[in-house]
Amino acid sequence: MIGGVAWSTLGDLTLRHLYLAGLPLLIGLVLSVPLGWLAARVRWLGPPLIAGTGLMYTIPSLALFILLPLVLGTQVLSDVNVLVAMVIYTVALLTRSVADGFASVPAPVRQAATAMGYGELRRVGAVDLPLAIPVIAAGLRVAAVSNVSIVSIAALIGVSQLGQLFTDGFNRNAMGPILVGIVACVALAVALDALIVLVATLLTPWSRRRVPA
Amino acid sequence: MNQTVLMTWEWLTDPANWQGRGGILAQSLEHLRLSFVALLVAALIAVPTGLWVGHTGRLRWAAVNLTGAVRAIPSLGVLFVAVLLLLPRLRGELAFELPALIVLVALAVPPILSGTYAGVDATDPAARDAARGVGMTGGQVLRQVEIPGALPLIMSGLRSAMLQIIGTATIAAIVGLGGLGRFLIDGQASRQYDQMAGGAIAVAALALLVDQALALLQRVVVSPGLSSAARVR
Amino acid sequence: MIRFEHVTKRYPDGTVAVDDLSLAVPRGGITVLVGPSGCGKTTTLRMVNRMVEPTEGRITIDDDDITARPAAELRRSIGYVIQHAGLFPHRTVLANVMTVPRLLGWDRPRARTAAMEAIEKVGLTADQARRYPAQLSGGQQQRVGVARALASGPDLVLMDEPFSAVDPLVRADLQQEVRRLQRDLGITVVLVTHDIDEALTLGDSVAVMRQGGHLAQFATPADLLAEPADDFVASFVGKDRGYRALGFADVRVTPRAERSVQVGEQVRAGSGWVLVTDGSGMPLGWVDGTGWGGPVREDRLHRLGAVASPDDSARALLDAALSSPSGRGVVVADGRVVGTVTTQDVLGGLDRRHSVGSVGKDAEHTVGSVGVVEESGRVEGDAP
Amino acid sequence: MIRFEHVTKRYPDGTVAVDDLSLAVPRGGITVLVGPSGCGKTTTLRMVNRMVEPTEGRITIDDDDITARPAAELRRSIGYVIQHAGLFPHRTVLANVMTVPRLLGWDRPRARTAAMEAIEKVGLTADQARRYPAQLSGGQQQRVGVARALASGPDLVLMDEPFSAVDPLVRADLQQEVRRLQRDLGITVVLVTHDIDEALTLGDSVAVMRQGGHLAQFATPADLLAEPADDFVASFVGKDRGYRALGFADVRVTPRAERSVQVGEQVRAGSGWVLVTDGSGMPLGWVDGTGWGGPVREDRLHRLGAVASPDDSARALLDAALSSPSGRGVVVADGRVVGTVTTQDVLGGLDRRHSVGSVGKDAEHTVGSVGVVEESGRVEGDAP
Amino acid sequence: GSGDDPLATDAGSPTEDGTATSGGTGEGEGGEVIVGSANFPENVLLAEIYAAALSDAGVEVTTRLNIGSREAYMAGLDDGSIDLIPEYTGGLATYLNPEITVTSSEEVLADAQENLPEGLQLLEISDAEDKDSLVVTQETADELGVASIADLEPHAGDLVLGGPPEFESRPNGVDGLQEVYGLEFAEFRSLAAGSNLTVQALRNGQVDVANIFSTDPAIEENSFVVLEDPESLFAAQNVVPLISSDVVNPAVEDALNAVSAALTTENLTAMMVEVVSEGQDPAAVARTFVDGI
Ligand SMILES: Nc1ncnc2c1ncn2[C@@H]1O[C@H](COP(=O)(O)OP(=O)(O)OP(=O)(O)O)[C@@H](O)[C@H]1O
Ligand SMILES: Nc1ncnc2c1ncn2[C@@H]1O[C@H](COP(=O)(O)OP(=O)(O)OP(=O)(O)O)[C@@H](O)[C@H]1O
Ligand SMILES: [Mg+2]
Ligand SMILES: [Mg+2]
Repeated sequence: MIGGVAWSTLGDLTLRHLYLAGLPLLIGLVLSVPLGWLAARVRWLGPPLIAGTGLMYTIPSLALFILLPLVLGTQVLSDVNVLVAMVIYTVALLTRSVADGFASVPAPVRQAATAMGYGELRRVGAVDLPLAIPVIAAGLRVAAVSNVSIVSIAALIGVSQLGQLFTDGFNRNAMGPILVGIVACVALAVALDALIVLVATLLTPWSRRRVPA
Repeated sequence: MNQTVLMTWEWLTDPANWQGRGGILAQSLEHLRLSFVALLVAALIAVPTGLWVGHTGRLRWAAVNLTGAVRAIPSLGVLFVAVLLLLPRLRGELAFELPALIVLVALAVPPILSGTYAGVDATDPAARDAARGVGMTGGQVLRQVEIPGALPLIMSGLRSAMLQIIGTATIAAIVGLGGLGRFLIDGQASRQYDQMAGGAIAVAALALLVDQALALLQRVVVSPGLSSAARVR
Repeated sequence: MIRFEHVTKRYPDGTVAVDDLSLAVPRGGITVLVGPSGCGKTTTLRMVNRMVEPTEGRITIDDDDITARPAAELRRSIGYVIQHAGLFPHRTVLANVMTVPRLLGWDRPRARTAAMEAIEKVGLTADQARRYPAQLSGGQQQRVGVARALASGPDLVLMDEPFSAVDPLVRADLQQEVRRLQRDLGITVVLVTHDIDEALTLGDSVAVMRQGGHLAQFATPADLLAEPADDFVASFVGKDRGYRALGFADVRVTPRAERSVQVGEQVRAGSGWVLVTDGSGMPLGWVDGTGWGGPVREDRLHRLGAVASPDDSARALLDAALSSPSGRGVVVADGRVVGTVTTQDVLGGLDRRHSVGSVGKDAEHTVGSVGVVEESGRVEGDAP
Repeated sequence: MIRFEHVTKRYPDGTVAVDDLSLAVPRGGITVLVGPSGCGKTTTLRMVNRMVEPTEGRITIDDDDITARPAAELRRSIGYVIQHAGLFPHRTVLANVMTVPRLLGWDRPRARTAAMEAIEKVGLTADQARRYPAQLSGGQQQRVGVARALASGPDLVLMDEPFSAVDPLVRADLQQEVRRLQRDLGITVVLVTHDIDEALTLGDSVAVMRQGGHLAQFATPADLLAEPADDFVASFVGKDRGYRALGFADVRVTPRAERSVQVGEQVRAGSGWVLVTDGSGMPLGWVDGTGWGGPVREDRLHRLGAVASPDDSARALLDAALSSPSGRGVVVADGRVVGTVTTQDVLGGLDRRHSVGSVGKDAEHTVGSVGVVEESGRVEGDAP
Repeated sequence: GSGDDPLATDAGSPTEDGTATSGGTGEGEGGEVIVGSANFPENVLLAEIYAAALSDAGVEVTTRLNIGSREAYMAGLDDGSIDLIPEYTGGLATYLNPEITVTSSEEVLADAQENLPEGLQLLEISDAEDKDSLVVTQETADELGVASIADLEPHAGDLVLGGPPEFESRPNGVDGLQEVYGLEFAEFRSLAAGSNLTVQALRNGQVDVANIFSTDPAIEENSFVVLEDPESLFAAQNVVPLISSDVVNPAVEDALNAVSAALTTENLTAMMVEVVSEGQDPAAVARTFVDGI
């Protein structure tokens, strides 16, 4: 027990939280890459696409959680609602980052690749995307932290995760569970953040040692 | 689903829902009031801190990591902690409003802070060097070069903070405050989807409106020399 | 080899970057496109590998229209080097250089072998091949860029201001390297620069372009200096035109024998400037024996001035004479003094053919040392 | 005016950027600090306005220790121009230039007037004064940087590679502009560059620095070319040293009278190269009358070659002769031909004084045209 | 099914959760029962009790707690998100039939049973009663001299009523108060974060009259005065399992009926003190209770 919360409960809730915040992060990333690429690539499409996806971020999460079943035809208590909502927020945040990431690829490098005989798609995969990783990772970090925070609101609609400790603690006038929940949320966010940093570092070995030997 | 859209449209276009004490207009104003107070308080905390960090380059590491951690704090949890702590200690409206403000300020500080120090950072090093070189004191460099140079990023920090505030201010309704969140919370409790969807749309629209207003403000306060449009010769 | 036929490029915003260009770039050797900023050099170069598509006109390589093949395929057959090298920062040097061979579908070992060869050719080590570009100096990066362009053994290499981002000493090195590679491999190089000195140093033939994408003159460096087609070319070629043209003139001047002393030996007062050498005949400096006499001490030495070798150009010989305190330029072969030349010797050597001014003209047949300049001189083009 | 006394700068990380530097920068004229990248030029310059504080030693301006005044006050009294100008992007050109006057507490109208004057001085218009820096070209921005440094009328202006970011043609313009301003205003300019040509073109005296913050030589450009202090300076000064030294040598050569014809007039075959002028005596070109005769037509004209004026340096006169197809360089005064010179004439003119090689030495007293070089030549310093 | 969900854990652990997407859990899983609860502590406790009892009976159980208001969890029952929830007869009856007029336990039960949607059924009701109530602080009661809801009539215009948001729109909420007692409060303050918020708001004076449950231990703790309901606006509220017919089988029925038989208002109130006032884990309290049946 910690702060009136059983360790096993805390563990379960943390796993649930991770699942609800993390899976959408991955799906969102996969969706944002083509969207961001389009935004960076097609000049006239860029601003409306980024503004449009950004707009989705202004929809209050509580409303999205509750209204999605009407749109999707899912069960009202289904995790899918939360997952889809979080995917939407992830895409809203990440599309701009991905576009910025692609824009950050030095033009000479892109031109050199083209001049070497890469086709467009092949070049995106072999050159543009790897080079955009640092910027995309930065966006992903913000999205991860924000997801962890937003998911806890789903406690208000009975989808259990760490946020449940807030409602539970509050109802019972007990500060313990709420604080445990907050700490667990922050810890989870920090861990996710560190994981992203780690993966990004592993994926970009070239940016590690700059000093000529 | 089609029906929900229709009902939402009807709810939104029904003049009765716009007027009166609990109407969309009144709640929008209340929402704005709370949001602007939060933004102001957050700016008062974050802008000076960010300027200091950016100008001196000190505690940069702390600022970066702290803002990251603060971003991770869940709003709902903070709200409940604040309510539990403050409700018994405060009287009247403030007992509800202060917890909500704490949440919103905590939410708004990181983007404003990082916008501010990144802005100061982004000041052309050559311009900063030249400023010292022509004999400006530290304070003059800050006021005459770094702050004007940082304004675009400070403004975008404020804008992104405001977007988040307006979206999150809806949870103030949980503790009984007004604002557009009322439509969400009350709509949820009574399963009135038209009201909920209408409320959500109103919040998004309000966020956009305020963002546009801030964009306008940005255009006024930021020197035209700094906007990329000026680059066209 | 590459033929531009009435090629025009108009960008979507209406800018005419290249205007009715007709030009035949000879096979072999280095052809340089030079001109002020924005005159359309890059555009011209990039039309060759279809990075830019012409609005009008036709470009052929070895009489094949370049649009006959898919662009990506065409590009794989042409080397391309740009400023800052445009290396892939996320790949090691070796992987960078392996790019084109892999794109051509070569298997890994073969691509690797070819890449390692190219890396050695440009003077980099196997250790450096394992590094990332950021771990190399600017000059080394530029070498990698060259290696990458050469790895698959293309006949034709395009270079867009490849040396303009490196410092002057490194640049001189790289220029020599490119010159050597071009000779050794027998490839054709088309190089863009805005630096007329670079153009004159490197080019077997030089196309001077003018604002608006016009070809102002296409000629050998010697011709450009001796006979600029118009005021624009004359002013672009810059001052000291006459002097620089001497760089393309070789004169047969027989150095006069020069008496020399060694450190410690006596010089008589009134003997004028006396050359001092070491035991092996290597020149050390001059002593001024005009109003002074005595044993030669190190601290009495005046600097040598520039030193020339017997088969240097008139420019180097003249400079040796001009920079020598005695007025006699030291000529050295294999590190030993073979004699001295005066300015009169050098200029007289030139005067024997017509006149100094036409040096460039007469020297024409001795220029373009490698690669037959198929169609140099003024060609069909829009030069006046 | 500025005196460095055993000044050393060691950065916190241990780098010794300037090592025991002693140097006296003369009042008036342009003193150039030149040297390879990282040799400590910028550090040296910035110690003058206390942007960098020396670790050891003392710096005085007009015998006042610079640490006697608050740094900001000192800086307001010294103009400062840097690469890329370092303009304040959020302020109009006018506001940028008004910066120092305002810092000095001048009222707005006075600051404005001073700024507008400075803006005009550097050749910008009132219209451009209203723009933001981003709306100007690189060269114009650099002019604004100069105007900003001049606005409050300082005696001393420091410039750190002010021209290295602009293209060669603009750079030549700006160099002339700075030269003119320095003369007109009688100010002292200390300029940092890594370009030896710029140093030789602009400097009344040149301090060559070497890696590790050592002063290698402090001398006039002519001396640097004629008598480099050591191998480092000799190689840094670069090739064509002898030829370039001619630029600082003035010779009295009397041009020989040259027969000229006008377009339409007859040239007899066998008359050799004949100069063609227009009615007013302005030279148009040469016709080759060696194997041809007949009426001169425009299309028979060969280009003139470089044209010199009677009081040009030996370098210009020699180049005129070298670049002329006839071997006779055209000398023009007030737009009219006054005669021609041959290479022999020019070099002979030099030979009359000692020898060609010592031109620089002899010419010493004729150099440093403006501003009395108080302490030029080799000064107390750490040159070997 | 939940088998694919890596995060679904075995029955028995108190707050674990089922799968996200299981549609109609009963059929696929051979008797797995998802127990839901509304978002107030007593209901959570009851759900835990049901879960513990079912688990003892060998039924596979998962819980989904704090779903929200009745409006919310009824939708969940309807679409199969949950199978079972602790209900209250009166509230359910009023929800199903806003026009209801009867108030006694039996009549209410009968009415509710009659209007139940297809596929849902009520098992045996317990003696434990917990109804909506209006409470005021002792000071307010003394000052205004009120003991029953009807006494509020002259003062309502000056008073702020607080309660969960759904109270505002329910027939036996704000509307009922107006219709039955003619009460027109100055303001209704909608307090969505659970009854504790309402209690705190009442105690602290942000609201003057509060809608809380009669079993709430806070009433005793704070010496709140429960106003009488002479017109029986708030119907009888016996705790009863509301269950999806799909998952009903003898084992389930027996286990839940046993719980209903053991539950009384007294032991429920006592357990609520443990949970709310003493801050004990509802699951643990439920376990102790079920073990004692
Ligand atoms: N994509 C483009 N769209 C519109 N105009 C262009 C484009 N690329 C180049 N230009 C214009 O075409 C002209 C020629 O450009 P190009 O890059 O070929 O010149 P350049 O000689 O290589 O110049 P530089 O020395 O500056 O590299 C310039 O005026 C340039 O502004
Ligand atoms: N702030 C600093 N901290 C540590 N080392 C420095 C600092 N500034 C300069 N240096 C080092 O001091 C040396 C001299 O630097 P300085 O900038 O004066 O050279 P420079 O001659 O102006 O070079 P450049 O031509 O590249 O501008 C260099 O080795 C440089 O790396
Ligand atoms: Mg170019
Ligand atoms: Mg420097």
